[in-house]
Amino acid sequence: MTFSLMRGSAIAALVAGAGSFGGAALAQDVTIVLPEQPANLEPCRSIRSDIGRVINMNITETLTIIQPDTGEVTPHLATEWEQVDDTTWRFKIREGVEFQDGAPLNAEAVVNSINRLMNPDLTCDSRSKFGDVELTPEAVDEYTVEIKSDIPMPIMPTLAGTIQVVSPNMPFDEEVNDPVGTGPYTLAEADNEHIVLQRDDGYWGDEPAVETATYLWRNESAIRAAMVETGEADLTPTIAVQDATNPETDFAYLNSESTRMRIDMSIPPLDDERVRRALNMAIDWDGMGEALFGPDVLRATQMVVPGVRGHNSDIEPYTYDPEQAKALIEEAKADGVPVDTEITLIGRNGFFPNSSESLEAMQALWSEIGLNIAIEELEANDWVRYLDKPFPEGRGPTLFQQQHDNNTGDAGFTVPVMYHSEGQYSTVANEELDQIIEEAMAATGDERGELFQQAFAKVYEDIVGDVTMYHMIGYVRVGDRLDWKPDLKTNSEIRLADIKFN
Amino acid sequence: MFTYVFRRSTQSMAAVVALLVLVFFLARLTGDPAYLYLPLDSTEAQRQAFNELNGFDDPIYIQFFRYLGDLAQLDFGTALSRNRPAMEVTLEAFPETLKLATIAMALALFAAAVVGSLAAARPGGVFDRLATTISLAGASAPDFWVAIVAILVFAVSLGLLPTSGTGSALHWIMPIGVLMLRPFGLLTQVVRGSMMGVLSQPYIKTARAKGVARRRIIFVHALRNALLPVITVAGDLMASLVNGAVVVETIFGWPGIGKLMIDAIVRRDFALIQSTVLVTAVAIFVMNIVIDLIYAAVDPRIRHQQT
Amino acid sequence: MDKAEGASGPKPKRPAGPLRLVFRDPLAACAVVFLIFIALCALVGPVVIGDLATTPNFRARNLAPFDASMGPAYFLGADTLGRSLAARLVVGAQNTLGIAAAAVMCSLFLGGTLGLVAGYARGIGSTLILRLADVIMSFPSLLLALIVLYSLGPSIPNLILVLAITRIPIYLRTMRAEVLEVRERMFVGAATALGASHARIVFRHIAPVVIPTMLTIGAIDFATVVLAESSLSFLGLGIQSPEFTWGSMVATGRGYLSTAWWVAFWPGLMILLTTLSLNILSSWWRTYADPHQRWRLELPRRLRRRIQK
Amino acid sequence: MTEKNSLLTVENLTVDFHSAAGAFRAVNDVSFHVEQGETLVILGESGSGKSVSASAVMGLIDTPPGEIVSGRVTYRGTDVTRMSEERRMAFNGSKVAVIFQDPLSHLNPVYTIGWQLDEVYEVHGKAKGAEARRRSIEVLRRVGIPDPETRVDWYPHQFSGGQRQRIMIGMAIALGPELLIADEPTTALDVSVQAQILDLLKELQREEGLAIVMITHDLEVAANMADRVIVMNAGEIVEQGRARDVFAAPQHDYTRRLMSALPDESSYADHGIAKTAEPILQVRDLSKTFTLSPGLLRAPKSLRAVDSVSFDLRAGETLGIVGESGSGKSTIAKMLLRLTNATSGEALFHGNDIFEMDRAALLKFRRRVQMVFQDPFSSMNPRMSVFSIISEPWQIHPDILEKSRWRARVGELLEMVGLKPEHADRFPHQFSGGQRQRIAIARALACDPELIVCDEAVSALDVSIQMQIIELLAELRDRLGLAYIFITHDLPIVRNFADRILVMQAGQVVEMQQTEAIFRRPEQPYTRMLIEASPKPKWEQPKRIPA
Repeated sequence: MTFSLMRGSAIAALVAGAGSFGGAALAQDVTIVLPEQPANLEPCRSIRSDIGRVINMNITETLTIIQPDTGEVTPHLATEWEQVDDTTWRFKIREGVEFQDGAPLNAEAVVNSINRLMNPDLTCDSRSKFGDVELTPEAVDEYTVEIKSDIPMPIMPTLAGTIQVVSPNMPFDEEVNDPVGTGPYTLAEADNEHIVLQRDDGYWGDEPAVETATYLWRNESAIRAAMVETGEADLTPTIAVQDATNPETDFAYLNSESTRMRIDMSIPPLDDERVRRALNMAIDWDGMGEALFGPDVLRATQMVVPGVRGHNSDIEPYTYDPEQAKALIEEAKADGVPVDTEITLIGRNGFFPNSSESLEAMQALWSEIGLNIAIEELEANDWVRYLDKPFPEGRGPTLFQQQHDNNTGDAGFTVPVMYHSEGQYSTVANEELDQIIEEAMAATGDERGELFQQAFAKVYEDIVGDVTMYHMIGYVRVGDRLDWKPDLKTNSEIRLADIKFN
Repeated sequence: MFTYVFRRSTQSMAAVVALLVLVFFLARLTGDPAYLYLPLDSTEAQRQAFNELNGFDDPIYIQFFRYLGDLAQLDFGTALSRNRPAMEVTLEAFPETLKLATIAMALALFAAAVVGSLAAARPGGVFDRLATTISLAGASAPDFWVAIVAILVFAVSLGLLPTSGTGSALHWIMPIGVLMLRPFGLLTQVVRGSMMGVLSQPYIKTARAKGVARRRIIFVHALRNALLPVITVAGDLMASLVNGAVVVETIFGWPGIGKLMIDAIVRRDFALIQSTVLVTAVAIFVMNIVIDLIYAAVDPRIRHQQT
Repeated sequence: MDKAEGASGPKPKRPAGPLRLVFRDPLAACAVVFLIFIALCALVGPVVIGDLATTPNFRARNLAPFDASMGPAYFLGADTLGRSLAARLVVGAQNTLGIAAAAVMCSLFLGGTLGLVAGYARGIGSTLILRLADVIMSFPSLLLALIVLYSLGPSIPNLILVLAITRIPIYLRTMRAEVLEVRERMFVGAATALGASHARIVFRHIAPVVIPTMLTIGAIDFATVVLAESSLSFLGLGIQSPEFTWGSMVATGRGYLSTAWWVAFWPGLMILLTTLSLNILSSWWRTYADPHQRWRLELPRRLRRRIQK
Repeated sequence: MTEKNSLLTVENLTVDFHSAAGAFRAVNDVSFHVEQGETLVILGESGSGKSVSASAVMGLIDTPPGEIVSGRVTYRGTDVTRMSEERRMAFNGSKVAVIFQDPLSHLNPVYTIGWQLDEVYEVHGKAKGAEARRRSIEVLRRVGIPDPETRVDWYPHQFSGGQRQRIMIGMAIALGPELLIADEPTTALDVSVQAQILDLLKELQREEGLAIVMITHDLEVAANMADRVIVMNAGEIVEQGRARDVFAAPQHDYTRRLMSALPDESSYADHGIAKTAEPILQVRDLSKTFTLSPGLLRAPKSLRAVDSVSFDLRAGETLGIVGESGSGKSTIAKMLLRLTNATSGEALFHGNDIFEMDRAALLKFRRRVQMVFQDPFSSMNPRMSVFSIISEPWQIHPDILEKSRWRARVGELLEMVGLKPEHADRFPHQFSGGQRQRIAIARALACDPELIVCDEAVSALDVSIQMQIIELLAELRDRLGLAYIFITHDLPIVRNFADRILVMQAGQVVEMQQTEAIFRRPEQPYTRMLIEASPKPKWEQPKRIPA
């Protein structure tokens, strides 16, 4: 039908270039420039940001939506839900919705989507959100699905926000590059240069303003910024802080990433609490943050951003006090703590903008309080060896740079894995803390939030298990044609439906 | 002629196979791909499942024999990161690089031949000084630096050219310009040096004694002789362009094989690494043979060689 | 007896040595002076101002050049962490030049030796070595860099290893070609006729003749290696923090080209000037080494002009 | 001295070459004139400035950088040194043409000779395309290239040396110039070919009324061609006049010295070698077949370079091996020294087959047999001092001499070959050609050999120096009792030196006789041709009896 016509015009727009090259783009078209080429377009991998930014909520949608500002879960393809028992949740599916290929959205389709996600023959990234939990979905009736899990899943509605519901006609045992969902846009074309999404007229919800969206990708932030500036693109979801120079077009947003230096608490001198405290106090957090990550960066005291359930806004950050820090080190030294041992900062090359600079700055500042600091920047796969348990044998005392993204709205995706003695990334082993975490994981609602808050406070104030750095800020550049603002989820999805024209 | 090409091809085939073996084993020294394919918070069981599914848990020699078996059936494997056959992805990207590299090389060669020859005509003259300094400066600057500055100047400040991407003819200008800087600089020097040598050859004296005008001596008599060493260097540079346009491709968003290869390497997409290496290696070997043939075409002595 | 044999060339008064000649050519003279300056920086710089190059000073963040407010150390401006760019350039010179020099020497030695063997031995060994060169040439240097970075870890010697391996084929092939030519020269035959062993012929007769050519290539290649190292940094596979080179300074500073151009500009300029100087010198050397062209350097400029009309 | 109506007049020409060492006067105040249709020979040895003065006429002085300091060169009254570039280009080739020594390097290797000939017509606007090609073929036929229709599409390297020189001549006469400058046109050629080229030049001169300026170092060639002779030395004219007068009664010392360098035609070597002395070397059926490696576009072929050669050499005897290029004479030398392997046959040195020797035996053998190579410029490692060059045999064979005596012995050897002990610390490039050949001989003598093989050892040297070297070799032979195998293309040169002569052609032995017998009673026509091919003076030519 009009597909080929649309494709034609999309190509024409591309050939002609945008902005000053070949006249203005069609009024309802947008061009989005991404930092990297989406490796593929498989919906069950869409928690990866390269994929998710294109397809999430545009091509495929989810049962629930997690509100970025409050962490509240709201209905989407599911209209309501309830917990039947500890391990069973029941979702009511929206009626009258069709997939883009005409298949009806019903309980069977949702069951199929969940089973496809869990299919061991696929290597779905998004499965990681569920850990090793077994899900057994079942269609109770045409529009009702029951999801059973082998262990209690108090945050099932939140998790449902990560499951992309796909058409039952999509291959079950094979990964695809042409996703079909219920979203407002269909995939018009995809090649090595660009991806084009086309508005789907049969969409069940309100018709969005954008008709076609063309995705391009450029690795260099400066070039993405330049493309929006010259009008070749309308929007880029991420530019470096130094490129965000125009307050008219450039907006900062908390991108849900938090950074820290994980302290290897089992190895001297890092087993000494005074040393760990000194580490936290020796850094000029404000100076470094502004210099490297921009004036909008937030000092972090815990590894989840405000708005996430479990975030504790009462924790007071350590103040920059090099003298006090030095004194603590002296004191530890007097007690026989081997503070002269070389401590290695483990970084990962190209981790996030200015990650190496931050290591270099911290190295300098920590050296000033009398510690012996070295830096080792590793290749991604090498760095991973330090991330997970078991940690490499024979390592010295290390401070491990880590960036953590929790955009699900619940601290349950952060605390156990980072601070429980069994946690995959955890260097903390504290029985009291373990207890709090276990209780929190089984709890729901406010109680769950309070328990996580307790846990964060304990880690930060009593145990001093890490050197939390910042809640990171992303910058977007939005061309003046568009009316669009970024939010916490911009890192993982760009809803075309939210884009309006000026 | 045929036997020659055949002999060279067989030797090159052996080298390609050796290269593939090397790449196969060395690439697998770079750690567990599951960590890079799956999210960092995936569980150990999920990683294991991934490795089992893709055969990465088998002993490496079994993986290798499986790879050889597949190769024999012209199955180059699936590019895991792309969900597509590796060779298909590679062959989509390769022509983009080849086009870019060929045009850049052709222009560089042409410009170098003209500038180098004119510089050699009056060594030490103003034109020579200028040409040498400029061409060498071009060859001496980091290419990504030049590329970004060029974008900032020509696309952003002046608005003359599109920043990046493909499409209209204008999109080609900056990538080609940046890509040809280094070959142009080096080749100009080679042409100049070679030309100076040729211009002091006795047959140039003959041409002058015959009454041939200076310009014709340079561009007709001398240039063809001077081109021989240039072709060798140009061949090596072309190989490095085919293999190494990655910086330009990355910056200008050019969907070429260099960018594909670095992505594959960073993601440990083994099948894709192997197919990109295979394609570029074959291209380089074919080019080497072509260069030998060009040599023979330019120099009859090689055509009739008997030592 | 000395001149009795008639063949009367120009009575050679002692010809000016290369060092004197180089200073007659203003461009080459600048190149030499610059390179000496850089080498001095690399040798003594880190000792003198090493601290300035590594200590962050947030007050001077992205300080523009020629701003006197922070003192003379900051006359070239400062980077994102407020470190003096001038100091970093001086300290970076050591790594930059050290890495390039070491890589060139390694590949010169390895490639040269292999080329010597391939050229002298011929036969199957020679073919194998040549095909090995082909393999190295088509082995993606990025993959090599990644393999080394992953399996051997980030360190300067490993980076040198990567750069050296990728450059081996150049030396190998040139060396082989040279040796093939030199071994046919009569003095090699003369030495064989005296009963000289292979080792003697290779090391005493062939090597000294071909080594100058190799050194010339090495000088040009030095520039290539500096640039290759910088490209690796751009792709994240080069030198790893906290170590830095001019190349990695450009690579990290490139993000600031539109806002704080100086962060990437100065190191880029240093790379450009250094490689340019080397290229100019090697081009000068080619002229010097060519007996047909050397006069261009030897004659006073006034005379040269007159002759060329 | 200058005649008003001369074709070409050179007046007080002075040319400087510039180098770092300062200006070097290559031509000093030289004046001469050329008349229509005559042959003027400029005679001189290398470095005498003879080529430079001719190049000045064509405006071809360039490298090393030369400058006409003063003087005038007028062609039919026009000063050609002050011509504009355009007029110069119109003048060159059409009025005055030139041919050079070594035609291979003077022809552009990457274009066919047809292309290069056509160009002469085209750049002068005389003919184009097919017409130019027709004329090119005509001119090739004129200079005696067989089958010119086909060969016009060949490349220079596909012709023999003589044919190339014919092509050069053809190119030079294509536009019918009035003056032909021939710069050593026959120097690199075999004697038989040399005679043909000279005949061709004379024939053309007769038919076209060409004036020829012939530049040569070869007295016989000069005598053969010249109407008038100019003798140059060190940039100056030392003598000039009618050829016959100059040759018959040279006035200047230098000319006399040159003349005396000609081998004496009346005497023969005779230093009383007992014909019964034990042969030290017996060569039997020595053969060498080269397999030509296939070219890019060709199948492999094989070439029999040496074909069943046998001879004996006695102690203290000098054997001359004479042949033209490609006769296989040098290959014999290389095989005898095991520098290349023989395909078949044997060579017994004191009864031991050289080709069967193991490492140790070979090492011993190489002490007793030494070689002196043709080109003294390339047979010595340019990076070794004279001391290291001469003492190298002692490093290789450590038992010859203990290290403490090396320096003294190097001094002795240098004196023995006519150099000075203090030369030991210099490098080869600091010596002239003749001096270098002396160093090479000193190196050969360093291991007290029994036999020295000289492969074209004097061919690259000026005539006067050739004789000096041969005298040195003869003297050493008498003092040290050496045997020589002396390989040369120049038969007359061994007349006074060799005991026996072996003549080779195309890999085979044509004739082997005592020297006197060869010259007096050559048995083979080829030998006779070699002897008689040496050009005869012009004034004797009518008397010459055709063979």
